[in-house]
Amino acid sequence: MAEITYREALRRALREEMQRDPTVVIWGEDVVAYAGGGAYGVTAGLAKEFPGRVRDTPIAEEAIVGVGIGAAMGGMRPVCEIMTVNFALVAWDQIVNHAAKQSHMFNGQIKVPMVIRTPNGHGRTAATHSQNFDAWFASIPSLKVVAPATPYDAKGLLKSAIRDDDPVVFLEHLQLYSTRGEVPDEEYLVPIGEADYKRRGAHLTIVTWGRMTIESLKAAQVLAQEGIEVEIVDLRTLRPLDYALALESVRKTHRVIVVEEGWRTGGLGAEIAATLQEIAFNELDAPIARVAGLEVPMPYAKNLERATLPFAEDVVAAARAMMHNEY
Amino acid sequence: MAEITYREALRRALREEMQRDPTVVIWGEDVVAYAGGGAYGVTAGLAKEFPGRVRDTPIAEEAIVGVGIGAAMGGMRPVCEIMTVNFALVAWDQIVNHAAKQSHMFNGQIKVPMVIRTPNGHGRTAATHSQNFDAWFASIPSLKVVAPATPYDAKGLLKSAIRDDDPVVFLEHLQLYSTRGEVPDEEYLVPIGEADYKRRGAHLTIVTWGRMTIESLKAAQVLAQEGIEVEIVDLRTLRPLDYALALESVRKTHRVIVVEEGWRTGGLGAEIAATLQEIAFNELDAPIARVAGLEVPMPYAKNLERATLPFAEDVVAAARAMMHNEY
Amino acid sequence: MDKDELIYMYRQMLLIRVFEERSAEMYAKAKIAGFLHLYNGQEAIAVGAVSALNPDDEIVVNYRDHGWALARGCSARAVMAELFGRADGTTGGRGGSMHLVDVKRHFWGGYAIVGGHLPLAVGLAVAAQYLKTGRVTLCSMGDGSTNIGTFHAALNWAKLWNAPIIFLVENNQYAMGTSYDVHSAVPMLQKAAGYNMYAEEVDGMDVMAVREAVCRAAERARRGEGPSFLNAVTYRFRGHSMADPDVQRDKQEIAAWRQRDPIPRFADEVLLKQNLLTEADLQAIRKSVEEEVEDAIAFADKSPEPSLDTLYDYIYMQPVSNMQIGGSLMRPPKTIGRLSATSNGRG
Amino acid sequence: MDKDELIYMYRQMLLIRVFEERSAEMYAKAKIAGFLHLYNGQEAIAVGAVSALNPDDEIVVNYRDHGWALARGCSARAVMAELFGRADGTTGGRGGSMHLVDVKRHFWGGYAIVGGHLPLAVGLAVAAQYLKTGRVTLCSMGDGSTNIGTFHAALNWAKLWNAPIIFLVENNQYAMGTSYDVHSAVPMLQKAAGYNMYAEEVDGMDVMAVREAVCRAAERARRGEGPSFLNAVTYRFRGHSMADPDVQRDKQEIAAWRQRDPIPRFADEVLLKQNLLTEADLQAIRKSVEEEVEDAIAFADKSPEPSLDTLYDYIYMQPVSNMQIGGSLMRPPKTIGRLSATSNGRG
Ligand SMILES: Cc1ncc(C[n+]2csc(CCOP(=O)(O)OP(=O)(O)O)c2C)c(N)n1
Ligand SMILES: Cc1ncc(C[n+]2csc(CCOP(=O)(O)OP(=O)(O)O)c2C)c(N)n1
Ligand SMILES: [Mg+2]
Ligand SMILES: [Mg+2]
Repeated sequence: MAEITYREALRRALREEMQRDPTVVIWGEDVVAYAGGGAYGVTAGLAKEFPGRVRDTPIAEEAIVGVGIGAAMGGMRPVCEIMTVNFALVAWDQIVNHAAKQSHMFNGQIKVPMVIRTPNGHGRTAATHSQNFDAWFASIPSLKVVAPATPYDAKGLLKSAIRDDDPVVFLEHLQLYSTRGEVPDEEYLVPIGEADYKRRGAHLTIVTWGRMTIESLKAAQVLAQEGIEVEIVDLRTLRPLDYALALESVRKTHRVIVVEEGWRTGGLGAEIAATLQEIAFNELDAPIARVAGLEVPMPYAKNLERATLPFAEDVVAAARAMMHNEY
Repeated sequence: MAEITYREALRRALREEMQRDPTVVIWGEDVVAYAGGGAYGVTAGLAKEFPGRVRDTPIAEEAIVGVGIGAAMGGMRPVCEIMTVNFALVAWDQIVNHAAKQSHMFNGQIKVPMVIRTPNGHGRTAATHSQNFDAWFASIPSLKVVAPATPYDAKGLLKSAIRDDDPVVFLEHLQLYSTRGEVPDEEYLVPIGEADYKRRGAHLTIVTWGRMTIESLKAAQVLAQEGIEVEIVDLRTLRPLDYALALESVRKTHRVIVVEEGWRTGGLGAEIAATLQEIAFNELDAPIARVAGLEVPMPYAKNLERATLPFAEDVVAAARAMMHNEY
Repeated sequence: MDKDELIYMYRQMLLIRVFEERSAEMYAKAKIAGFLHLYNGQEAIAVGAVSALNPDDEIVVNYRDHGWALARGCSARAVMAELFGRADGTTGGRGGSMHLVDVKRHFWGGYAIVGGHLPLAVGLAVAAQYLKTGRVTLCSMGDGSTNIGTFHAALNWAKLWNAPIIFLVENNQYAMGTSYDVHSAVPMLQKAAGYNMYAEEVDGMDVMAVREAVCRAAERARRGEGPSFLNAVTYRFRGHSMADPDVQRDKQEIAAWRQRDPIPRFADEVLLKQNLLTEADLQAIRKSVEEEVEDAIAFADKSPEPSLDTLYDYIYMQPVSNMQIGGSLMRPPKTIGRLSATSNGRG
Repeated sequence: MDKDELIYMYRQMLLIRVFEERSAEMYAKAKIAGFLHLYNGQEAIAVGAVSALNPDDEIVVNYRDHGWALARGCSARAVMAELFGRADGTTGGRGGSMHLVDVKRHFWGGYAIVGGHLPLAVGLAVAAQYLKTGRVTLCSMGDGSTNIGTFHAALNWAKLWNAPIIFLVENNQYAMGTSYDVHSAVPMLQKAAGYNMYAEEVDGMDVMAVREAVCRAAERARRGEGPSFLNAVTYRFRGHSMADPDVQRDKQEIAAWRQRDPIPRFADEVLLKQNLLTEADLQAIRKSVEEEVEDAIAFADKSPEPSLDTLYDYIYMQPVSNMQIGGSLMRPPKTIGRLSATSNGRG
């Protein structure tokens, strides 16, 4: 078992699935040309290895997604890369009204086995380039949405996504690409729709996903030194949401914080909090708290960006407040 | 004080504001030509009354919104009509990355005093034409979002929206256009950002907006006969959300149902439930319940459509369940 | 051309016409609801185009799709049952009038977001190219649909990748109430120039002309010469949809176009002129068509509503094991309140 | 033309060049973060275009906007402070490199969603038309931005409404690593044909040629002759942004284009040739430019970070009274946990 980066894990998943199935192709802006393969290097080398199957497209996200849908209808398994999630808004109608409508509206006659890979993330790139739409994706019926936090999950989920017969939005993260983790040499899949404990603990449940899983793990270390043992439920799949682990954990800890990167109002944290309080009302010793991004278009300035985004320190503060009954 | 339709109330607001301010214009698909003015008749007659100020546009929602933004930057107050909210997805990038970014990102140098009018609604129009994105709009920082339920609110809010210096998404409703209500002859405004009690009652708080306000009022009549007195908080503005009335009411009734038309997962009901349980945890005698649409692309068939959408009967059932502690 | 094929084409056009007239009546009777965009006047386009294509060529169209479904061979029964929203419809009543489909017949459906289906059609064409199926994709659209962004993104892509596709504009000169000159900056054919795409204008009221133009375009595509753009000039004889009072268009303009009705014209200029049929034969065809539509209505009326139990079918083609947990995603219709996984009453 | 104006244009181009080279150094020193798209090689376009316009004509550009801001007269101090993310920047550090703006100077900003600013520019032009201000709008974009939907929607609309606008393509032949022939189906000028739009190709390495072409287009617009499309052929001397290793482009190609550097070319072919300046004058200009940029860096370095208290300023231009209720929308930075309006402890 080797330690590899999240980026490399994704690339291996792509390579293995392309070897396995000749209908798998990769289309997107600069997936071939730029800096050896992909704005963030995920597809590096694949164009050479699979001639004709990795193609640079025009900048036209509506067509990257739309042509992908059509090709999937026609028997291919396209993996379409949207350079960052911000540009998915250009393709929003194609995602909501087309990718996600086909199978149900046409009563099972059409399937759309495509993957839309796109990274969340930020990094001093300002308001239009530092957004998080996880909650919007996760609210669209008939879509599957995954957001792996570790190289292991990234590889296993991307392989599952490519083999899946439904459209899968695959949310990566700029800040995770270079993180490292153990990934088996032998083949494995991580099933879509299953949450995962990333840490066990008795005092407090954190429900989270993506980058905030990593931040929550950091927070848990700090909290452990203060005697607060946090349990971390990494959702991994955002639609359909797997509440089983979260419920199990809540019944044990009776306290929940939902941690997410995006804007608080209308975030997926709201959905999780609303559902957990409804199902497990009598289990709760405290209101469910949320840690989330502040609700501004992201500023470029270092201090303002930092103030806007949630980090481990915010999780620590929220956990302390909750354990000390300061809710 | 005359009884007029919601449609007529909107038209009067448009007419009055166009008379008042020559920079107010109306642009949209078929706002002039179709059936005398507008796919749903809201702009009927205005093109004749205000020559050159009401214009039919190409079918290109990205440009209807984008050109509107630019014109607003340049000193006009365009009221842009998107024929139904479903087509707003074509303009999604313009709404999220442009309309809503200008004032903050450019540090107050640019303002965008535009209104995007668009109806929610359904009526056997199937999956791509029967959607509700209230929660998405309401989660966008720097946008104002209103959704009036009555002719009175429709007129007063539209006038406020047109005079507002920020981009306002104005959510109308196909099923409300022909409903009637009292509207004063003299001028008035309804301020953006203020919720309204549409009914007072001691047993149960319903937080809702738009068409579901009307359904909730119907439900309240039925419930009153069973001795259940419902208090109805009509949010009217969806961003920024005014929680004052809801909190006041919860402190009185200790029970809350959030009622909305759209998909449950990621609905605005989730945000409201999550926030209320956080703020008023110890006030609640029952978990906050949600009545919402079922999570499928809307089917055309009458029975399936009916089964998917929430109506008064669903509110009644939820209220009964809550009052009889069947949560 | 084969006599039987010509007669078949005539019959198909007439079937569409009669089907649409009867659909309008059914709408008035509230058997059909929602939108209903009739194809009257444009029959020559669908019938001519389909007759030019192979049965396994791909077809993608917009919401004005009854004519296309019938031309492609879907039964009047299945189409009418769909308009009625019944279990025996082409999507079991889910899609309704705007979303007819028959993938077995390579008819990939009607789409209702203007311009939204164009990239999908390019994708189907690219798949045919990649998978070397030899199939051509035909994508029809209205004149009003040529101004939206996806039109540009799709046509540029198709030309760039040399996709085997035919973009067929059913140019009835109006987008709802908005006339061509109010929505478009240039003559239709000039739009193709922006993509250096092979383009032809064709009389959309002449079924043989449409057939021939589509034949030429399909051959080009099959020879690897890439996409084509056809501007079929036509007119719809009725309003945009059944909701349209049609007050905008000039009455004389409508009357003038009705003179060019593609159905009697084909009968006169081809079938009768070449003595392929007699007036009596035409009467017999009309009678059989009327019977077919009558039967379709009776069939649709008897077809059951879809079962509520099917509501969540095909939400996913590949279901996920624990979708019910949390209860949110697949709540049974009209069941509210108590969730399956509730608390153990600790409070 | 006035000698001083020619010298000013030269100085502006050089200012941009030196500013960009020094910005690159500041990026390497981590004084600047995020994306940084340099303008090296394209200076003749911004400087030529701005010199052709009135001070109150509207300008809208993409993220490669340093050159435009400087050409339009924004101070190097304000621009550098913005790149540093400081309070004295053009947006007080909020927008950063991609979103420079100066509305007083009718510079409406840099935009970072490819093609997204085109409809906005059309709207500004339509407003000028409606309000009869006589202003022309100039909208620049990259070659790669001509394939996205908004390009089409905007150009069709501009032509249809006869808007006083100039679409200026800064055709540096690459979109990030993707070359023109891989992203576009036709030669650039042919794209204008799809809108029947007046179009010209211009040498983007020749500041006078750009100036003249923009003059002609602006005059057309002012005469009410509507939109124009200019294809300014150019090249960027560096990678797409500071993150780009620039491995894709051919080294010889880069070297060949560097031979056509617009700045020495303008010095040689105009200023020196016409004896408007001596080599010594040129040296003096360079020195003054270097000092100006040095000063800008010192200024930016001293400028404070924006105050955290300003985080929510201009969220709304017209604030709403009760935004704080519920506490969700305007939480103070880094304050989590207890909300202002909590329970009364009944439980
Ligand atoms: C993106 C989008 N915007 C608006 C509509 C509403 N709409 C439906 S059909 C139509 C007119 C389309 O005209 P055209 O393309 O000429 O087709 P025709 O109906 O004439 O066949 C409009 C505006 C829509 N369905 N999708
Ligand atoms: C809608 C959208 N898609 C993708 C991107 C990422 N992106 C930023 S610049 C760029 C290339 C643009 O090339 P071009 O228009 O030629 O301008 P240039 O950078 O060459 O000046 C891309 C793909 C984006 N910003 N917006
Ligand atoms: Mg039309
Ligand atoms: Mg370029």
